[in-house]
Amino acid sequence: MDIRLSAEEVAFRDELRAWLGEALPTLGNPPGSDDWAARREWDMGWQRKLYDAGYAGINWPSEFGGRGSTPTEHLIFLEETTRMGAPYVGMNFVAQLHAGPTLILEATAEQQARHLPAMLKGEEVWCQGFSEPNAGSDLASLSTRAIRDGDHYVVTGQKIWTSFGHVADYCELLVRTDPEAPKHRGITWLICPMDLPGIEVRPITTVAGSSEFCEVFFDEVRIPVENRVGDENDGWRVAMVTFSFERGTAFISELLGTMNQLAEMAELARSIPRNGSTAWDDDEIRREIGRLQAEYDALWALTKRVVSQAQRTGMPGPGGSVFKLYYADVKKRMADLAHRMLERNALVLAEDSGDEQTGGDMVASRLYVLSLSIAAGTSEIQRNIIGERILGLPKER
Amino acid sequence: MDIRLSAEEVAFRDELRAWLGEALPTLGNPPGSDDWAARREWDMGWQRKLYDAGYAGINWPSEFGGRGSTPTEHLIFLEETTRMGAPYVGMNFVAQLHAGPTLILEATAEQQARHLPAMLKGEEVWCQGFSEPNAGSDLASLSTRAIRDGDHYVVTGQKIWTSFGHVADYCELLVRTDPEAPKHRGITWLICPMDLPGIEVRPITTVAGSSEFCEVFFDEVRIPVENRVGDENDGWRVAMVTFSFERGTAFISELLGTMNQLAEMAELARSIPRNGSTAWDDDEIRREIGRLQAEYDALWALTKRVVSQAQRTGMPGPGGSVFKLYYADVKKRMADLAHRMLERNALVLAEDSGDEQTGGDMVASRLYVLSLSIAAGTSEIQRNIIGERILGLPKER
Amino acid sequence: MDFELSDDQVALCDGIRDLCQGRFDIDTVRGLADCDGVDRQLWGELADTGVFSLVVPEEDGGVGLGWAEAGLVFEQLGRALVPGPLVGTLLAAGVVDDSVVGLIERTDGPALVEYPDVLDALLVLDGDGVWRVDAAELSFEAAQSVDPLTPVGRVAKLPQGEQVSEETYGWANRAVYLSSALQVGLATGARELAVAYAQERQQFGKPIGQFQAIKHKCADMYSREEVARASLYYAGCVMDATMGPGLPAEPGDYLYFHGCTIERGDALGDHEHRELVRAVSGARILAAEAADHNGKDCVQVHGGMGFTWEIDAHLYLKRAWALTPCFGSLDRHAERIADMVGADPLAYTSSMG
Amino acid sequence: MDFELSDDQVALCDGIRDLCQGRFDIDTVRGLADCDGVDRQLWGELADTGVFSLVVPEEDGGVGLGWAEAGLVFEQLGRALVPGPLVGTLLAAGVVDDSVVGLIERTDGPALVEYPDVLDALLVLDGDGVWRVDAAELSFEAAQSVDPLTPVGRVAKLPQGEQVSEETYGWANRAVYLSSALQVGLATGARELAVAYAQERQQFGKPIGQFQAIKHKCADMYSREEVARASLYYAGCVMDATMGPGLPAEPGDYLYFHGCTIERGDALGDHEHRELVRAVSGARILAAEAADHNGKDCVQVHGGMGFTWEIDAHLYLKRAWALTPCFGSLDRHAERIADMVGADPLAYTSSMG
Repeated sequence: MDIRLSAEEVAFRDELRAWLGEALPTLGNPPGSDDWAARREWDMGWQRKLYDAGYAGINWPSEFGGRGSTPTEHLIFLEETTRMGAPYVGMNFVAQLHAGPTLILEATAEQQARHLPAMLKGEEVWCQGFSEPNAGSDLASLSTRAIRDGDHYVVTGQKIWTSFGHVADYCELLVRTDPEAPKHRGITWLICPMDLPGIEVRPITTVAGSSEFCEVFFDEVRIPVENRVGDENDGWRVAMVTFSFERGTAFISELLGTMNQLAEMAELARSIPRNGSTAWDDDEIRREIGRLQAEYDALWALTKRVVSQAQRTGMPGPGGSVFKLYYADVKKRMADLAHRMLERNALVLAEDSGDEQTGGDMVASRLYVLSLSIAAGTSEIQRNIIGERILGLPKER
Repeated sequence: MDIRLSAEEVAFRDELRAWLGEALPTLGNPPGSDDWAARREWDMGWQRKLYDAGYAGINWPSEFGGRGSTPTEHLIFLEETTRMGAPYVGMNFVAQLHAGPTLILEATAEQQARHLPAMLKGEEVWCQGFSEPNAGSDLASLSTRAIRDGDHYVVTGQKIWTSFGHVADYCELLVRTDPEAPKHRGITWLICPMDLPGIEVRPITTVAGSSEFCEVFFDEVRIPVENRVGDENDGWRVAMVTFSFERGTAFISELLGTMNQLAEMAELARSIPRNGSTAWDDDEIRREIGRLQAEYDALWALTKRVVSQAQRTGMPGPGGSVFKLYYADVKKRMADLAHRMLERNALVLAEDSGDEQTGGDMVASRLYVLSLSIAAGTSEIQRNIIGERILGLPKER
Repeated sequence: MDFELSDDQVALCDGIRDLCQGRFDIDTVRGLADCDGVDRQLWGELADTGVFSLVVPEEDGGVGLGWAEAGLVFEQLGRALVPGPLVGTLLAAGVVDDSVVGLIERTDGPALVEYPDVLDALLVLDGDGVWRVDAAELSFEAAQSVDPLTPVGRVAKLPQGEQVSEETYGWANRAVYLSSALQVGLATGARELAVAYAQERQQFGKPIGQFQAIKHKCADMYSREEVARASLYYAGCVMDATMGPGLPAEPGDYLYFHGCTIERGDALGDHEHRELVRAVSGARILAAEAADHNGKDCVQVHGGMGFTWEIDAHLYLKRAWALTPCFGSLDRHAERIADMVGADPLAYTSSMG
Repeated sequence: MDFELSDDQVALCDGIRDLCQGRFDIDTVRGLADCDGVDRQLWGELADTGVFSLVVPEEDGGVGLGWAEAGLVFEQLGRALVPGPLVGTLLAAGVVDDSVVGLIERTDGPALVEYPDVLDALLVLDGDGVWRVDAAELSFEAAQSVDPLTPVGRVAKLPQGEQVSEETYGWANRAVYLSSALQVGLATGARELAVAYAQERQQFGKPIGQFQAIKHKCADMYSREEVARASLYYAGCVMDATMGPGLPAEPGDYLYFHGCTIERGDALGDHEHRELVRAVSGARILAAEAADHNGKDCVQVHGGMGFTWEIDAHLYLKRAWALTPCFGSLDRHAERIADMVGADPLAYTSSMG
């Protein structure tokens, strides 16, 4: 058990730091949240810079153009980029972390050659077509139909929660090819170009007023059979192999960003008037800041444990579901604390300018955190997973 | 909606206050918690005083010797007796609140004449033989067997959580007379004298170290058929009729006693040193005291609503399960607050003398509160009841 | 004692609920965002039914009911998500002639005023009483509100205005009470929406309400709501018993607020004061927390859909958040109650003869 | 970085677990209540396996391991509910010659001393260092402990004793850390007991662990435990990195305690101090809360049986309660961390090169 970095890891970190120190000042200001063309350019531009510097596909094997880093190096990469304020993976998310790894493990050489280099260079935006409105937590009950017609699958149905669907070039799409088979056995994984006729993308407005999620409607969309990855009706397994690329790093940027917010909140507490003094002098507020820091530090330690397990065994430990469940609760407490501190100023959301004095971004964050216990498996589902897979409690029938 | 007492209710209250003012000073000191003979004498003596003053069987119909009071008068009775520190119903609990009402509604005239006057005068201690170790929350799955043999039922099995079983004269006993029938349909309600051969009573030690609960073992105990109340195999219904006597008053003494504890805790907070001042000056502690008071006041208001509904319709409102569920949580928070305030003194339980300065009784209370979410229907069961019976959500299969 | 709704009170609730269902259905309510929260036509209809003149004595042209009834009505308005400066407009009835009236506490710095675009007047509470500021005198800068149906504007400094009352204690307590009533209604609306979804939404081949994780969450929502409601109704009765319908109490003991300390005067005895503070601030805390938690749970029960603008879950939550920072923070109210925790806690409960 | 247990560490854990299962089975542990918590024979066996001399350097006759390993061992002892003044005895090893050693913080008033009947000596921490008080000098009055396996006595005033160390900072942090390790073990033991019961106990025709109400409670228990464990292991690594095995740090910055303020001296840099405080006090809070909540949940999962003395659930909870008020309240630790929340929170995490 050693949390210290090895000499190689220190070298990796220092080299990365040096590069970030040079690269970041050249970026300019990020685009506004509604300017999708500019956002695409920004995200893809950063990916290209990573590619040129040798940091693209950090966790991809080198034979597929990736860097082939260890999980610890991946952790260092995320820590340092977050720490120094580098752009987030953004709309490269699906290509880098889902579709790319899946193609590496399951696609044909032609499919790989067509897409992997483009993904690494920031030339293709991918989106995910897994979720459906009527499936929800029961993902495998998806009903988007694909009927074989010669060299094509003819796809009709609806997907939801497709991030960046309106910007994407390709979709990793799960469709039902055998409605008679048990639900996990009749699914097929397709590469779907988003410019095919019959695809309609409608942005979803979230409770926070943002619109990075979309609904995607498929009306007899003809997808070539050569776009299939894996066998017909074997798509569920194909979709699941992505998880073998998981190494406990999924929430690192999120967590470290949150720790930054907490430090800002502590700063803010020292300046907000309260009870004739400042919020910092309120025992309850100050202690809650301390408790939250303790929990975030612990979650950071848990992350290092999960990453270390991935490094040792190739598979992350069971800490992933624990992390997600626990983090959602703690971050909600932080959002509540912000409201308590802000008192009447909690009426106002941040303007885009980010009025720090009033903490309006913390109010916006209170909306965002509502999604933490829902997205990518609700907290209820996480508890089932922990109860059944880790603790061995019997499944409900 | 009027929370003010009517003229009649005020008259009832004032008369009761006057009587309590005279009666209580004559009582002397209560016996030690392990002196069961003295405790019996104390509890039954108080019951006799109530009887002589016309307050016995406050919610029993007058034709059965009760006072026939309204639910509001019952509430006033509990409020005033708690407020003035009168003895709790103690080991008269089952006779007054369960067995007595059941006999009133379901027993034969002979059975009633035999027991009801004795119950009112404090001459019979009753205990309850419903729960079983293997039934738990699934009460109706009880398996204590009764086999008919001429004029007797021969009873074999085990009961648990029988309060005062080692002191009681009679037991209201549920037995299974038809093991083939659906579980609610094969149960019979018997009056079981506790001195019959084959009955063994073993006290259970609770986590708090007390022993008012017992296990009762039945080994071919012969109970006369004439002791049956209601029909054979109709005992589940008979047991349930008791609840029609329920008028939302079950937790009144408990709640009002708890409010007294909170006031004591606020007093204590003003004297406990903390951070160079007192615990009262700790924002978090003082506010939590305020919040707890708000919740207890609200639960007291809820009680008055439930009692008023009982007064109007003869049936208490759905607030009973809500009360129990909510109260268990709030009282646990109060126990946690006590530990927080006491800091290192939380290591010590109260001696019998009750060392108020160290708040040791609050530590003991922290153990007791563990039972609040378990006894008489766990919080999980209460949530099922609220979800299914009140909100109409579908039952689990 | 009869702490159940009277037949008249039940009829009143039903009437307001019908009115809301007929005139303030959810599409209409959502549409009010386009007119800054208040449509004068609809607002007039509300006024015509007597919603705002409820506690004005009949001889002065009001409905002549009590604070208990005002709470019941506001509970229904909250449940239907009706927006607008409801609290200020009710309290202003019979005091000023304006139709759409905001209410705010005076603080040293800039003020956030709700519904700034639609007000006729703003009443300002401070330690010296209540002051009417004409809407024309208000210059504000729009700010982005947490609740799309509670627009807010930032006023650099509130004008002094013209004094319309010399007491604040009663006003402040009533404002707290009415806000609490709206929040109990929000908690109810959110619970109803969640339960309906839990009954209908299927996952893993059964309605999600069959899973204990969802069923028990709904049970907790109901429990919070019922406890908060009891607390609210109790506060209404105490207000009627101590202040009387329509009668502003004389200046009274302190109510901790953000900006000012409000003194209690002589008309209210120690005992009534204690009772009122515990009841009103208690209702405030429980109602605000029930609305917040039920709003969050309603989102969670809806899963991903709960995170969309299209589903109404967030509207309950955001309204709860918009109402909570009004008339004293929950922490202040908790401190206020703590100061009333006395040597004989039951004296408080046993005197309502 | 390799934040997984090494093979040696796994073997150490297994060894201690086997020892506990063999010599400290639950019946034996319960029986120790009859000898005031410590049986000299069994205590000697623990000592012989090196449990107390773990961090004493090999050249001084110890095992020569680090604080990380000490935490792992204490976690196993907590999991098995092993009673006795474990923390004091380990920290005393190599400093005094006594076999059964208590540790306490000096306060102004009377002191509550754990295991007063069985101590050879009591070490007392104060702002000036650590002092050895011979058991013969201790006169105490027995008090009824919340934990049947942690007897306590009330000492009117602690004797001054003989100084054995001039620094307190390191001692205090290590005591906090070792107590946290015991509590992580308690959280684990309670969770294991609850899960085993949930798998076996049938209600309504199925194992109760099949109901989400129970299953999800168990999942929450596991989550708390895992997060607390990560925090503990992290603290162990930070202790080894900043203090080194067996090396008391020089006097250091303040650790808020009940009675005294402990100063930090020069040997530890700002950065190490910050790191140590956050890691140790963080582990303290998370471990104490995990042990408390898991103890309560373990009782609840057992239903009525959980409320009986016979079932072991309460023993985990009571031990958790007995350990929590030692070496600073959780509130103090939270305040201590708050003071370390800095402008660049990641500087803390990114420097362990």
